[in-house]
Amino acid sequence: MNKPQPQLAPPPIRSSSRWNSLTRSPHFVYVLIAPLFLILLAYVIYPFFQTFRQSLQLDGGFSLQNYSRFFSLEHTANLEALWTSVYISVLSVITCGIVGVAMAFLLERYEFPGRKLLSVLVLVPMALPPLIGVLSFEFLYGSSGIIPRGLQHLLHLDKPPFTLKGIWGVLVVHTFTMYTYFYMTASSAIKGLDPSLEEAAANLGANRFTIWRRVILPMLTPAIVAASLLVFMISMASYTAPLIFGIERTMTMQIYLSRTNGDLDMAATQSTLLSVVSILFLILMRWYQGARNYQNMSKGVSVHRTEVKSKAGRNTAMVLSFLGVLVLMLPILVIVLLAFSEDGKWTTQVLPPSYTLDHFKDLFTDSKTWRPIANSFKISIAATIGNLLFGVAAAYAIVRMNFKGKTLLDILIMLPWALPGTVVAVNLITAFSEPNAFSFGQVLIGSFWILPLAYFVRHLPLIFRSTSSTLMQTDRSVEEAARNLGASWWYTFRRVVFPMALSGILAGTLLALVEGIGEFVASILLYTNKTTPISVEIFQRMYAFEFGTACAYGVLQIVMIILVLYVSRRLTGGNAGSAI
Amino acid sequence: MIGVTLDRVSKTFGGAKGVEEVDVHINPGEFFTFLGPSGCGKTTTLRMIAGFYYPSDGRILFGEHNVTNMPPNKRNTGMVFQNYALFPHMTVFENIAFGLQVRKQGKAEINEKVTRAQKLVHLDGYGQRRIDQLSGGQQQRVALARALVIEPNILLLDEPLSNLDAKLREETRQEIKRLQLELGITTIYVTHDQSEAMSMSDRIMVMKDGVVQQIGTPHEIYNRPVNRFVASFIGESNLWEGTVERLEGGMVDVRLAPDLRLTGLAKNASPECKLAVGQKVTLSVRPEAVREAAASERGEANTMAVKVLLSEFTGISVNYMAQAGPLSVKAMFVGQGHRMRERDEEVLFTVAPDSIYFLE
Amino acid sequence: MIGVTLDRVSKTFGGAKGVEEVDVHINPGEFFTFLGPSGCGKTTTLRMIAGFYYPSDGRILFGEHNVTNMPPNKRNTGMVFQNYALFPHMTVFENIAFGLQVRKQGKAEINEKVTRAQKLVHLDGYGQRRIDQLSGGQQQRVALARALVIEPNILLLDEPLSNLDAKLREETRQEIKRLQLELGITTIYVTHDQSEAMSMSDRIMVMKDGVVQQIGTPHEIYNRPVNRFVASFIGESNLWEGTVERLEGGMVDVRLAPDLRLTGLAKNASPECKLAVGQKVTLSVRPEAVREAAASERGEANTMAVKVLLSEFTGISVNYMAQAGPLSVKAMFVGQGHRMRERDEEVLFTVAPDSIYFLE
Amino acid sequence: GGGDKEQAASGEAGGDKGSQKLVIYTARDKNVVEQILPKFEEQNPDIDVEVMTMGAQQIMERVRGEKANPQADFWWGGTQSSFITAANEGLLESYKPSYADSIPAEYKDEQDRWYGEMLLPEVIMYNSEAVKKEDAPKDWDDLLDPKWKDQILIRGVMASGTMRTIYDAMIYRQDPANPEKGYEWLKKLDANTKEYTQDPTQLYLKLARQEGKLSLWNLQDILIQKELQKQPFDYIYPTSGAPILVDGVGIIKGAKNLDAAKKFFDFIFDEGQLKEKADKLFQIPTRTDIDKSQFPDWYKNLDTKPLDLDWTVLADKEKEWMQYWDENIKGKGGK
Ligand SMILES: Nc1ncnc2c1ncn2[C@@H]1O[C@H](COP(=O)(O)OP(=O)(O)OP(=O)(O)O)[C@@H](O)[C@H]1O
Ligand SMILES: Nc1ncnc2c1ncn2[C@@H]1O[C@H](COP(=O)(O)OP(=O)(O)OP(=O)(O)O)[C@@H](O)[C@H]1O
Ligand SMILES: [Mg+2]
Ligand SMILES: [Mg+2]
Repeated sequence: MNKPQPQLAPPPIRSSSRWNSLTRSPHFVYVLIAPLFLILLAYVIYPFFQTFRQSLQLDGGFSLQNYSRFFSLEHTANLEALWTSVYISVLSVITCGIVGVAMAFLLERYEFPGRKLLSVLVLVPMALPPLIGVLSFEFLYGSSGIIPRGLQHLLHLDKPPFTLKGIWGVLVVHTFTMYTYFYMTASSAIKGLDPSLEEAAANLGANRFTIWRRVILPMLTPAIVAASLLVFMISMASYTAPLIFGIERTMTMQIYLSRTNGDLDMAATQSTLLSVVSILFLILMRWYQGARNYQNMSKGVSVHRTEVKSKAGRNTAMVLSFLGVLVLMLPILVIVLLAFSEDGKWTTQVLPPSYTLDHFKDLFTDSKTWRPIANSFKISIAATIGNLLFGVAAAYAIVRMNFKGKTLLDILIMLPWALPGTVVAVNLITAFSEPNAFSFGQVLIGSFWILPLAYFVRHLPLIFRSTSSTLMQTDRSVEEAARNLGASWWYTFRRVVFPMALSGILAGTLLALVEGIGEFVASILLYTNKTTPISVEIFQRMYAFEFGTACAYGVLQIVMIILVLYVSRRLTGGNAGSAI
Repeated sequence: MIGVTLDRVSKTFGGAKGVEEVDVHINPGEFFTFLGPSGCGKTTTLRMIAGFYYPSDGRILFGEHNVTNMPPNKRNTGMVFQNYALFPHMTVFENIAFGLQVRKQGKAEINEKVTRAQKLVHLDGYGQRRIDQLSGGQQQRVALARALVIEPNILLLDEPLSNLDAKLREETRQEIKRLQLELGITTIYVTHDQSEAMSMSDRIMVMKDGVVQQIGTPHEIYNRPVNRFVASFIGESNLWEGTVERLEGGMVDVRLAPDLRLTGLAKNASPECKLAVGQKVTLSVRPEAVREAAASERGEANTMAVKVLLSEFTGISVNYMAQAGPLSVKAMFVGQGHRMRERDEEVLFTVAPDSIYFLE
Repeated sequence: MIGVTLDRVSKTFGGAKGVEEVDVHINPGEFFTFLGPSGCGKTTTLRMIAGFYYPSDGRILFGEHNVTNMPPNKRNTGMVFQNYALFPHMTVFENIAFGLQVRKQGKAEINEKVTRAQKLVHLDGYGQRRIDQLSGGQQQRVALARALVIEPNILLLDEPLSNLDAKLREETRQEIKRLQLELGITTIYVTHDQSEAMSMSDRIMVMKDGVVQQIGTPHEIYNRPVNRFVASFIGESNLWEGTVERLEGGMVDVRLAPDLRLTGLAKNASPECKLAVGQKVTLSVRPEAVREAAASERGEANTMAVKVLLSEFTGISVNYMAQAGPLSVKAMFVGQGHRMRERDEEVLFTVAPDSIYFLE
Repeated sequence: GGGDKEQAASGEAGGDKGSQKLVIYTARDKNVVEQILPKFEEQNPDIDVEVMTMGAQQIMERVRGEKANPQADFWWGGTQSSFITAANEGLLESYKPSYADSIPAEYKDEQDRWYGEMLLPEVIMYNSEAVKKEDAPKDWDDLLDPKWKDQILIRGVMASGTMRTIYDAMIYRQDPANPEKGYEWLKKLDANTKEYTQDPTQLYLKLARQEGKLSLWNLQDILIQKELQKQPFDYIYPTSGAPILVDGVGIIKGAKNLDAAKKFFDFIFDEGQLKEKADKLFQIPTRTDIDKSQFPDWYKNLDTKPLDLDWTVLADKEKEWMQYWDENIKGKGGK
């Protein structure tokens, strides 16, 4: 296709064939995006349609009665739950946003010794194993937790000075476990930000604060919107954290109750409304984001970032990021502590009184220990590869192509994320327990492939979101330049689009991979003995009250994830594809 | 060699109009320039030729072939973008080599061609620099080298020299011209520099607000503009309004003010201008056509006494803004022979009849 | 009004040098221009003044005040960036209003000022446009308006007009000049357009490879360049080497070729050039100082017969590249009076003694 | 798939022997499974057993989802109410074992779709390090004593079938016809409750760490914690009697290995097994035809006095009562 042309020959124009006239039609784009919709049809619409249909069905007929039951003012539990879920989610978005963006800023904007290490460690809370992870907050901040008890002893108080309870508890847990969405997307956006914009603002007299408020934050909008959507929806679907801190009136709890009571119609209605709220939030965010342009518009490539930085600022950044990372790592450290302490011995003391290596001995002498770890990695990698292909393609389509139905595409991608994991898993079980076209005539249930599929569906938005926010930032004329130089679409994608969006793609990939390694809610409903993932293994050890061993297992998981993070950082040279 | 035809091409952006009914045939191997004020639609037109915008209306042909919907990478055009559009994640070398790599040329060949291109834009030794370590002008030169090195059929240059100094611009201009002649590349050039356009182009298209005003050789455009806009846009021009008083023997007398009458040649009239006694016409006189008259010439035909309002030395010339009764007169004197006048001095100016041009 | 002093300022980037020992005092209210080839360090110097780079060495003073380490937002400078650096997420209006909002001005006042600034750069009605809906030149104008509207103490303009057409550039130039005079703003201007530099500047600093070559008024720089680089960089110049043959009565005879001798005035020599018989010197002659001689003048002093190599019509002038024995001669003829010659024709050129300048 | 090699390597599938398979979903914990399974496999070497451990609710979800193509054969362990729900949804297969008659009617399904395997008396639990046996509350009503304010920890009620049953029983105990009295009682209990914990693990951890001193919990788990995990827990059997829950088993409808499932069914109700489970796992069997004297001491000394409850009323009212509790009582008792 790209053979060198004799210089004086006419341009290499093939006579038009039917194929050519097809590819040149303005509607050809629909052919290109069709595979995306097909995948969504197979793995989102088809499995989830049942839920929505069920919510509208009553005794075989079509009825809105479930909805009127939901909104009836007699029993306000549902409405209260909805309200609680929404406001917890909004608050979570805010707290996660503050922590995530602040950490991204400290670690991206200042160069100081140890920065590289910290920027790996800051991602580690993402690796918090789901079941023991939440417990570690109790051990830290609960009324018998290390910090309240420590303070009590230190200050000789009768009672612990504070304990983590209620909404605050939920917010703390959400913040600690979800800020990484903000951190990841924001740090890749900060890397890609045109430094000359800050210079321009400074030159016009804006101080640091104003620059942040008026230039940097607005320019991070795509990244912040992406993370907000992820955090909002996952908070809406959050189950354990509210439960632990006694906020039981949440949507997820209502769904759980309806399901235990066998009231499946109501559960479907509640699930539908949960996703409707999430989708409304999505539409709101899309509208907000769509009002402005975030593409770097500068002529040429801006010179390297402003070097004028005060020593004091640098040192403050160093101290702050060190403290920040330490605080964020505390829950992890507690798990490590528990993994080394004897079960049942730690009662009224501030710290565990006796330590042991037994839990690790158990693990390392048990030949089956590594099976779940290998399983989790296998499943997660398989799912992440799928997410990568799909997410990048979808992000490219939404940001760069012109077609109708973008919002629909976006909604469909987000849908599985907006629903509680149980609902997703149950839908998949229902859809794939019998052979059908979308499962290539296989029974997926009970096979290895149902788990990667579930992870794929559940983590659909991760790579998609972070990639599209990075793409939104990069100047599309660079792509045009490549095309102009004769590069085919695929070549352009490989040599230009991909490297320039790499930081966002990588952020999403890591999120998806790590989420996959920790996934529990869907796994427990889909695993088989041959495909037991780490999280289920940990659950079973907890279920057998081998708490210390469960923690040791958690530590193993964390170590593996740190290795993944470290290796990925090495492979991409730290600041992968900083486009500017 | 291949020609480019824009067949009544229009482009609108939502409501806003970009360009309207551009209809032009660019000959194979021609050096064709788009000229017009900022925002008149030059880039838009160029981008349609490159294939980044679909025309809202009309067709684009390369030779006989309709390329209106052909994807950009099939067009074999080389473009210098107004904003450069360099690949920020590649070095200078990689940027320039990109198009050659796409064409699957051999490593040695690429190396050699890129090195040559780097030399051409005076960037030898910068191959391994990152793009963000270059000055603005250096970036522009990378963009230029990147487009030239692939030796395309059609070269689209969107203000490719705007950030270069005169010396370098001159050299690069000659280089572009040489390549164009040697390889028979059809070149479409966007510039805001009229003199550049004049000296390089085979033909020029003057646009305004998305509408084509005139297409012609530099001589035609300069000496026979079709309307006031072209006259004033291409170089400086004095535009004076007056009434035809006499029309005789190919000579036209026009009264500009009660005590000021100029005589010109009837053949120097734009096609749209009908000369007739009593008719209002516009006279266009280039500042450099205004000469200083000796004191002895006072009162002679086409001579006027003016008062200097502003004088300015530009190096090669002295420019005046002056007042002759109700008329404001721009004049330009080149060379050493002229004593520079100060504000409020009185001078005698004269205009040769054959340097007066009549517009509607 | 405030002056700017660069006190032996240097800047290196890692190994690469940006600028070296720039030592200059810019007077309060002065219009000062940095001129030099692409990559010579103009932007780097400007960025140090704005506060985006720390000098590797030396100090920067505003008035008496050492600002070397002052953060950029405290400096009250207004800068037009070479790459515009517009805020892509804001509209045209918001971009221009930014500096005023930072200065906490009232809403009505901001509205009024921004509207005025928009008008000034001919963007009235574009207030609500997004930046990505503007043409390149329109973007540049927004950048300009944004810097001008805050009426800073010091205006730093990095090629602010490079993407505008001549008409608009002219107007904008006058507007900048007017603002500068009215408000007494100290203006530092970077341009690659020599004639622009000449016509606007109070003084010009010529740089090359990060080193200052000459600082002086446009006249000085043009007519008394200190070295070959300045002579050839500022406008076109013929640079001929020869040997002094005679030095008498303020007149210098220089032999350029066995059959070619030119006579000039001894006072027209650069400070660094010592005239003495037998000394090798370089003669600098501006193309526009070359005149056509009548046939009758053949053989007279300073007259030479040349063969045309290249002729070019630029609108206001006809330019020649010609050959006189071993010398290549550039000449420029302005105005109607000249008949354009073709390649290989022979012409007689002459150079007035007082337009010959001697360089080392 | 990537799983095939594994199968062969681990030798778990062993399909080539032509042997049977048996897939069990269980909510029993690992100790129980590891206790019983090897024995079953010893007896039935040709049956290849695969056990998947998960929560009762998760079993329910799985079985429901897989209805069209069941993956499991046997459901081992779950509350009476979840078995009733599952049976009503048509998820369970009828199977009448030979000893069916020795199990009282209230501990089994009339259509034989599930059978109670063991009984779980719900009793008062306390931290034996923090509270002396003689100080501990003796009966349900003692829990309302203000001296226990903020000393009671309760496993999250709504999410736990066990807890819901206890709470329903408390209402029923006051007056099944007029729940208001029961609500009053629960309100007072709520006033003394410090916290509702998310899951059993939390409950044990917090109780061990003396965040609270009392709880309500089932006898078997208390004993397991006390004896096997050496936790400082003990129990009081309320004098007025305890609600006794049934933990059941069932065969899944459409089970692919029906024979093996039936074998397993019979196996766990085997007399020897029941004794051993009582011995090692503190289980109280539902079968009434076994001589009590062969059982361990803890069981011999236990007087499993049930509260007098009508389970149909309970099942009927549960949703209404619990919803009321959730909306109007929970967390509001202190005010
Ligand atoms: N970050 C950097 N790292 C290394 N070299 C740099 C860097 N920035 C600029 N330079 C080099 O410093 C020199 C001066 O650059 P500067 O931008 O000041 O040039 P300039 O005079 O503004 O040129 P132009 O007219 O092309 O804009 C150039 O050769 C450039 O390549
Ligand atoms: N995406 C867009 N949406 C709306 N209007 C646009 C868009 N792009 C360009 N325009 C408008 O179309 C007109 C033509 O733009 P174009 O870029 O072709 O101008 P130009 O001739 O290249 O000007 P310049 O010399 O300033 O680069 C301008 O008025 C511009 O504002
Ligand atoms: Mg343009
Ligand atoms: Mg520059």
